Amino acid sequence: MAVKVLFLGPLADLAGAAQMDLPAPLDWAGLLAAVPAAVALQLTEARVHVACAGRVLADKTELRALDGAEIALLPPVSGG
Amino acid sequence: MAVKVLFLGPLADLAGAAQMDLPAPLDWAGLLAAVPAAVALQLTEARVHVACAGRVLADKTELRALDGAEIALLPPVSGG
Amino acid sequence: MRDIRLLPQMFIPGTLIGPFTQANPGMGGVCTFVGEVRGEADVEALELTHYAPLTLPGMHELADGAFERFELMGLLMVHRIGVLKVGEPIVCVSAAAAHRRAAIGAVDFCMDHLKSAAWFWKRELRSDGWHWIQPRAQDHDDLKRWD
Amino acid sequence: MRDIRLLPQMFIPGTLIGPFTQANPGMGGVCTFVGEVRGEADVEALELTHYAPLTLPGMHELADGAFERFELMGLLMVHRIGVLKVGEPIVCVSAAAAHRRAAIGAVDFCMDHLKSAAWFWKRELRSDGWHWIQPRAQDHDDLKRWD
Repeated sequence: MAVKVLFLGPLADLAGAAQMDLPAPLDWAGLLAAVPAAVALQLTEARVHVACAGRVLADKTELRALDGAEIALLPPVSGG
Repeated sequence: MAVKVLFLGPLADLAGAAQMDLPAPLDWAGLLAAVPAAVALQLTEARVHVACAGRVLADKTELRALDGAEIALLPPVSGG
Repeated sequence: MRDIRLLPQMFIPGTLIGPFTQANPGMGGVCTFVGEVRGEADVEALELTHYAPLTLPGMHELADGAFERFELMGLLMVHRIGVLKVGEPIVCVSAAAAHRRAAIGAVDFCMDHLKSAAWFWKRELRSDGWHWIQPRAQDHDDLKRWD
Repeated sequence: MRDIRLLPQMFIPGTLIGPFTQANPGMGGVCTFVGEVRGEADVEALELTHYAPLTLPGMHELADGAFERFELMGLLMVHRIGVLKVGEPIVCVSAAAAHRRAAIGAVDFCMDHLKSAAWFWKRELRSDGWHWIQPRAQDHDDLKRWD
């Protein structure tokens, strides 16, 4: 199995896709290495969050995604 | 002709009537002397206002009502 | 669009708010407050009296103040007079604006002033007769927020 | 009464607010905010995307926060997702309470959080294609009012 990575909002444009599958297990370094470079650059910004298995990580660098997990990359939400 | 005096809200209960006619011209002292004593007592309170000819008086003791004028005695409005 | 009214009869807020919203195309949002006669124990009816030469002109002055203070596209301000049953709407204020904070702020502002600075006197009918409703200190504190 | 929804289709706020108001008998008032797609020059449509595992649970947490902070009898919170045309409602928040300040405050609170702390991403279609809408500094300032 794999880890499903979802690119939300404008990150999907940067990634050129809405999602990609990566081999499990996946940690922060593995994620940064595997996503397109433009997305990796965004991920290093504090205002971009990461959710794993339906929960936003307080510290995204602690990411540990196992087989079958879904990771969502969450850029800042749009204004009103 | 006369000056019409209207008792608004709870002042109508105190006056025993919704309105009374008083001889013109009418000033503050004349008003206090002519209305029922219970109403006169209320009128001396700062929170009771007086309108004459459709305008609330900034200083009710300056009242000068001429023939045909309408005076409204305005107790505090009710809360929400 | 500006619509300020005293209504002697029962009204259905939705029938006012729908056309009001339609009359302000291009707006970002509309905030509405509807106040109803609260179903408190023993209260059968509420009567609102007013003083015609002051009450409606006072509501128009209040609307002027709201348009000065907030960037509004429209303001609807409707207040009942007469005898109301429990659950009937007493007041409806609706503000349309390009930005939500202006719309919400204008409704808050108008409601505080209608509750403690508009010329309405209320009494409620309980099983032992009519009782005048006194001013509330809370309403005057609310009003001071806008000084 | 608590009614929290994400809607993929056009909705008419009045059809939600009427039943919501009826479902909260005895309340003193209801405050409602409806946000619409603003008719700005050149904007043809707005698309809202969300992340299902977070967005609706986040709205429920927001409702929990509103019930903790304000004395509410009911809260309706409805947000559109999908493609919207100019003039269509995006969001409707309605709060019923015994006292007006709680109802108005709850709507203000929920709207500030929905605008800058809920998981929605928006892009607008202009004649030259789709454009993502960026975060606004003003929204973050608005949110800080509740800290």
